[in-house]
Amino acid sequence: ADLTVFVAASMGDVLGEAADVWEDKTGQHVTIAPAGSSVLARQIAAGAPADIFVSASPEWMDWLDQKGMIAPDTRRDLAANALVLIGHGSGEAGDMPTDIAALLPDDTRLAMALVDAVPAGIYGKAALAHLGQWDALAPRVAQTDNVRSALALVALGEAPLGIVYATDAASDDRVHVVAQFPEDSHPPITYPAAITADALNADAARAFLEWLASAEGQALFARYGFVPVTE
Amino acid sequence: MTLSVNIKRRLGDFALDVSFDAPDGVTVLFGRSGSGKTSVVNVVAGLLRPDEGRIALHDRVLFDAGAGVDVPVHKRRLGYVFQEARLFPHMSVRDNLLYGRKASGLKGQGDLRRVAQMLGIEGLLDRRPARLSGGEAQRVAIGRALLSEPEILLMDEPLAALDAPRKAEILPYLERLRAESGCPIIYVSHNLAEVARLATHLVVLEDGKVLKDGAVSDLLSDPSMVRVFGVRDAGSVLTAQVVDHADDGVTELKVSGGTLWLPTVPAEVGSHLRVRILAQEVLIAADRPVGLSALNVLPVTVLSMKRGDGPGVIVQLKAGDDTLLARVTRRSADALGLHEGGTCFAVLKSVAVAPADVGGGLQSG
Amino acid sequence: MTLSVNIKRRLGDFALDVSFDAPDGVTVLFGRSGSGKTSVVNVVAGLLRPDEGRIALHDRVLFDAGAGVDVPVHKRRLGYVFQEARLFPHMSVRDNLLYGRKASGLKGQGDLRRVAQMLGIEGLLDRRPARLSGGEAQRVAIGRALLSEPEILLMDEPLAALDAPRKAEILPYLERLRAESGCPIIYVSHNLAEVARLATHLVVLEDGKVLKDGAVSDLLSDPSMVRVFGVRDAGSVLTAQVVDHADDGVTELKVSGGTLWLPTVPAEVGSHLRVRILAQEVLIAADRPVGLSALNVLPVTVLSMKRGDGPGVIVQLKAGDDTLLARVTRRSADALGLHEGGTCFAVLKSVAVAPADVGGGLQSG
Amino acid sequence: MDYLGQEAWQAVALSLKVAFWATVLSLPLGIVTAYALARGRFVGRQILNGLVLVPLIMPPVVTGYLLLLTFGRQGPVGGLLYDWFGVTLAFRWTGAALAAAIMAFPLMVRAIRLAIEAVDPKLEDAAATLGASRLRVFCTVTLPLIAPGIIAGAVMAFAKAVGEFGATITFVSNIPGQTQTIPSAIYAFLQVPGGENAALTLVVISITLALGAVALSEWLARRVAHRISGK
Amino acid sequence: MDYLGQEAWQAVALSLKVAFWATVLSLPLGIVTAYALARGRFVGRQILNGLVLVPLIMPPVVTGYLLLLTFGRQGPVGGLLYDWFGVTLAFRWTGAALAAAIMAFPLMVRAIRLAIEAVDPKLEDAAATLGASRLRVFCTVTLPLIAPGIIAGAVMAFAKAVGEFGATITFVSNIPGQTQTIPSAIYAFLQVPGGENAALTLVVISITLALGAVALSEWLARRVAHRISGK
Ligand SMILES: Nc1ncnc2c1ncn2[C@@H]1O[C@H](COP(=O)(O)OP(=O)(O)OP(=O)(O)O)[C@@H](O)[C@H]1O
Ligand SMILES: Nc1ncnc2c1ncn2[C@@H]1O[C@H](COP(=O)(O)OP(=O)(O)OP(=O)(O)O)[C@@H](O)[C@H]1O
Ligand code: MOO
Ligand SMILES: [Mg+2]
Ligand SMILES: [Mg+2]
Repeated sequence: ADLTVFVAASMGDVLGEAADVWEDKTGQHVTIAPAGSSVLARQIAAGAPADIFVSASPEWMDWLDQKGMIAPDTRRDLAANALVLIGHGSGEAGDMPTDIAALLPDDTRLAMALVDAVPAGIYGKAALAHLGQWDALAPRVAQTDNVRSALALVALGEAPLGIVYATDAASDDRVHVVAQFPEDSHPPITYPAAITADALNADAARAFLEWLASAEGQALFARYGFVPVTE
Repeated sequence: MTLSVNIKRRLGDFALDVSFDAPDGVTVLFGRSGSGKTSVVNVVAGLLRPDEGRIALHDRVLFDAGAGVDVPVHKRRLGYVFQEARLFPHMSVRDNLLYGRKASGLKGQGDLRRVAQMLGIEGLLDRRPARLSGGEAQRVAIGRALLSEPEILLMDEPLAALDAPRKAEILPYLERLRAESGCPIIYVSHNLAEVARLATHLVVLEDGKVLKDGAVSDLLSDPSMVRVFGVRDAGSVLTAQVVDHADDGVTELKVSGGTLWLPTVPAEVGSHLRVRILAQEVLIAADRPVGLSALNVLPVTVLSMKRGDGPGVIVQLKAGDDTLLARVTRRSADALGLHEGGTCFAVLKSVAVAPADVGGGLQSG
Repeated sequence: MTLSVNIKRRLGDFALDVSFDAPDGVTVLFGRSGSGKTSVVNVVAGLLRPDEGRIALHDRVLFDAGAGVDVPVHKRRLGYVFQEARLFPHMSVRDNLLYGRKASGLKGQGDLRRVAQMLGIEGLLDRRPARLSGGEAQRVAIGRALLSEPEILLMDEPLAALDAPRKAEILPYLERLRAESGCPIIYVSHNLAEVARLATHLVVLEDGKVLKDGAVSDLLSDPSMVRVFGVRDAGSVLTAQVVDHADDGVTELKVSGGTLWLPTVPAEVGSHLRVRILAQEVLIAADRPVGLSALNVLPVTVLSMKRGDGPGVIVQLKAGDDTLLARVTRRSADALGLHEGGTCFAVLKSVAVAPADVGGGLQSG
Repeated sequence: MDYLGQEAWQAVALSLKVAFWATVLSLPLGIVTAYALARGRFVGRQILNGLVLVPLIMPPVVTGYLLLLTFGRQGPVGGLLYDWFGVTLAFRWTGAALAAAIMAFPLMVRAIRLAIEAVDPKLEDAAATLGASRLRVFCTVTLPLIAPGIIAGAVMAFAKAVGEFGATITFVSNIPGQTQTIPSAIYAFLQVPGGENAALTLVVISITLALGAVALSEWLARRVAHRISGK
Repeated sequence: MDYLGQEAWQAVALSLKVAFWATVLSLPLGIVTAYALARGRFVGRQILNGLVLVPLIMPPVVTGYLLLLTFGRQGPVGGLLYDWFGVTLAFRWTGAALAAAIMAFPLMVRAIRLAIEAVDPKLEDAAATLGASRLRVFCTVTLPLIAPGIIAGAVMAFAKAVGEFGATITFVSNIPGQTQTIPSAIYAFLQVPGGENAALTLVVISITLALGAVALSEWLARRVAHRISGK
């Protein structure tokens, strides 16, 4: 039978290509259903016909795990990402500014995903706090419902600066990376995947996950800008 | 079948409090604008709920506040010609006409063709109401009510918007209906020619109350009602029998007080008719006149004389068993030496009893 | 100020093609239901656009297809009483009445009190239209049009829904209006008593065309028009002058053919009046009659005799300069030996010229 | 438009199907509700009135969650539906239709209600005097007279159903070929780098579709109005 | 409800402000548009008709994005507004009101249009014969007669404005106290595990608010209808 993969929207395209490759390889059809991690998690809790869940943050995977909706011992990180400060237009990457607020002209804002709700925002807030800049920047943040909207604000020039994933920054040439946040400034940005407890096709799911974690799979993630994970 | 109405209802400052019986045939509601005619009709139809009282058609109770009976409008089996046409704008004239038949589960088109012809709307059957003239719409509304074959027919000034020739075409149909259907017809009208011709029973409303009700012939020849009907329209209604149709186009009629000659009346010899004689069309002569273009002279006795507001005198005359009203000036009354109990002659031009006033035979009342 | 109408317009199968002049005073549009009366009025109002033609009020062109002139409705300065009341449901009666004044920038309430009183709606001023009776609504609509002080007044069967006493109260007001305003009034009516009383000019429509138009007195005494007006309503209109008010409540009037005595007429000595004499209220006598309750006898000459459909004969009589119509049976005509050119006497009951038929003085026509 | 790919075209077809059935199936209930609100005199009328508006007031995502909680396989209604009839709504196109119908319901009801309130009760009275029962009066007089309002309501509902996103993706997820409607597909394209063009194309397609429906309905409404006025 | 915190209450106050102004300010344009669509005979009527419906059809996020492109500081209109009047919409509550107004516009226009179409032109003709210009006829006859439709349209718009989320957050982001409306707050709560209770409380509050508005409007509408019918 077909495999259905519920995947965090930001990973939709990588997994879309992976599914095509996998089908060519094995004849196994894989359906990719992208949406927000919170939505997907709740749907799986409500009995959604997903075989695999790929989350954009560990929290929702934990949440499902606590509910017993994850097949034991199937959870693994598929990829990692880096967090970057971006600016409108072109420019050179450099060191992380020590006073980002000073780089924001009056009456302009720093675009981020929701800082208490959406993973990219949560990581960004943690990183800024780690750098001791959060208090100064908090009143200057424009929060968006997802990280792509934050990217759009910077791309359009509505916000001069923003915080997004490295994968996002690479995708839009209207923005440039100002600096990458140090890896230790925020919790590791990983994309955990697992087979659901109700998976109809657990064996095929397991094989697909294995392949995604293999060198071939990881090379694909790398091509989309993700950081491969090595276990 | 008699319709008994006995109800009360408040409408703002206006209080309706009426009680009357409408026997078979046509009961006319008469009264000034705002006297409550439409309200009474709406109460009978079930569109206006009385505060108290009872309405019954023979033994079928339509409304009884005490017993908690209130038959819904669509089960009252009535036909209602509203004061405004109220046609269904989205249906053709034909569908408007047949609506009641379909709604009451009647088969076929009934009298559609005959009714349409009588109303002069055969050519309009496929038209929408928005494209009708005022009078055409009103005629369709009449047809719509007639074709539903109701047990009570309610007509609120149905002919007010129509011209005289059209009225003259519709009235005989209504007369036939009255004669054939045996259903009570409640008919609102300001037009005394219509009243005299159609009504068997008359209910005069004033300010929400019944001022007087009774048989048309009694009320119209009641001198005290002249105030209500107006001097110009006061008159009496007599029952006459057709005796003969003469060659020169004159019909001989017998009334209790003598013989009348009228321009040919389309009725069989032996049949009974109603004729209306307006007070102002009656002349009084001391002696039987000669050399006058009036064929009808009846010997009469003066019953009473009543002075009106103006210079006129309403003279009530007895002609056989019937009562005639005549209106003359005081000057004439004096010149002729009229006095109660005196005898004289009532002169009426034969043509003064116009065809439009010759109604079908009286069934009752 | 004369209103000239000369237009064509198609409405489905119906073709309107009329041309007439309406002088100062009242021009009545007369015709059967569906003959195009409302359409003509709508064209004058600007609510129905003619396909071709021209409409002008004196030198003010309202519409001219050729010149591309089409004055918008609200600039035509007219008052229109519609066949249905069309009151504004969200305004009180008072606001309805004053709407036209506000819209045309007129100051104050104008004749509000007088008009409301005349129409018997003083007590309804704070009511909403939904709570009015049919006749009450129509009266408010009349008031609304009158109070806007229009330059042309269009009235489509304004009195059809009203009772006779109410009509009798409104008609004198309209007469005064006609006398005072000097604006053309276009008046649709089926009621010949109204026509005779109000109209100076008459336009008879048949199937969208003008069958005949002219002065009322000419048309009503034209034997060939009896077919149109109906036998019962045919008659002539005479101009009379008040000579004296006698003590016993009789007014003496001079007409060209002699003297008439009428129940007191509320008009000053010396003023001119219009009186209507129905054909069927005229008796013909070979010799001057005696001992009869009819005060009015005029010596006349027979102008023409016209047989109708029935057994009646329409006799056209010359009384002085005026023409009278009389309707007698063939039998009577023969008995009296009537022939063209012969002389005889026209007898009319004084009361036959009813108060409702006595109109204000003629201005013109 | 090859770059749209098969999945996008599936989304277009699915959106049409979903919007059509959402509109058609909710119409009878919409008419009944509108009639009850316009003419009914029952306790709870105000409550019903408010209830109908709720989907308009709540963020669509919340509506979607409530649907998931109620009609999901684990939900009270969804469970019964499955046990008794074997019907599943969650994660099916039928569920998408349900979500769209609920979101569109307030619009439909209000349009129809306004039309009903504009019908002159005197005409209904006239029909009753001719022997027509309340139901017959409704079917033969009220219904034809409110046809323009029904058409207007249906168009609003259809347009809304084509555009509905939040409730749909939350209730039935975003499974290509099964529950991925045009808006979900647009969302998926917008979440991944470089998807803007495809998203834009889909936006244009959905506007075209809905405008087609609007034009059709206007034409229908004109014909109906024409028939009613007889002009 | 202490756990809601000050920010949530700010969101409630802001939502009311945004919905109120969105409704009030768009009403005149809504009436004019509805009148043009109902009675106008101009080329482009069909196009205007479709245009008005567009916000209903497009996913809200797309509408928000287009607003950003147009009314952002860098956008053609937004730039002019800023240069000429010093007005900024992006990241301001005024922008939220604009987004809400645009999303609610189709509902408002349709309700008012239906009401206008139900007005008997014969009454307008009657007013014209009494000397009233077209504008005066509209103000004194049409407008009072469509008052119930206007109220209905305003309520729909208000309810929609209270619930609008996608376009708002995309256009003006989520800045607590400035642009964070109730739906944004609800969304944020729903994104994190365990946020359901807070979200639910806000849902209840927003429904209560909107139903209050509905009740008020129904009462108003009844009074108006009462005045019109004079019953
Ligand atoms: N829109 C239309 N399409 C087709 N025929 C029409 C239209 N409007 C009116 N008519 C027809 O035109 C004729 C004249 O109508 P009009 O309303 O002017 O008559 P009327 O003389 O006022 O009649 P009534 O006394 O009955 O009011 C009628 O036969 C009517 O059926
Ligand atoms: N809803 C209402 N509230 C207050 N008064 C009302 C209401 N409906 C009718 N009336 C009043 O009741 C009286 C009777 O009205 P009705 O319509 O029965 O009169 P009518 O005799 O039919 O008059 P017309 O000949 O003018 O049609 C009128 O004075 C009218 O103003
Ligand atoms: O990829 Mo996410 O869960 O939409 O941030
Ligand atoms: Mg009445
Ligand atoms: Mg007419």
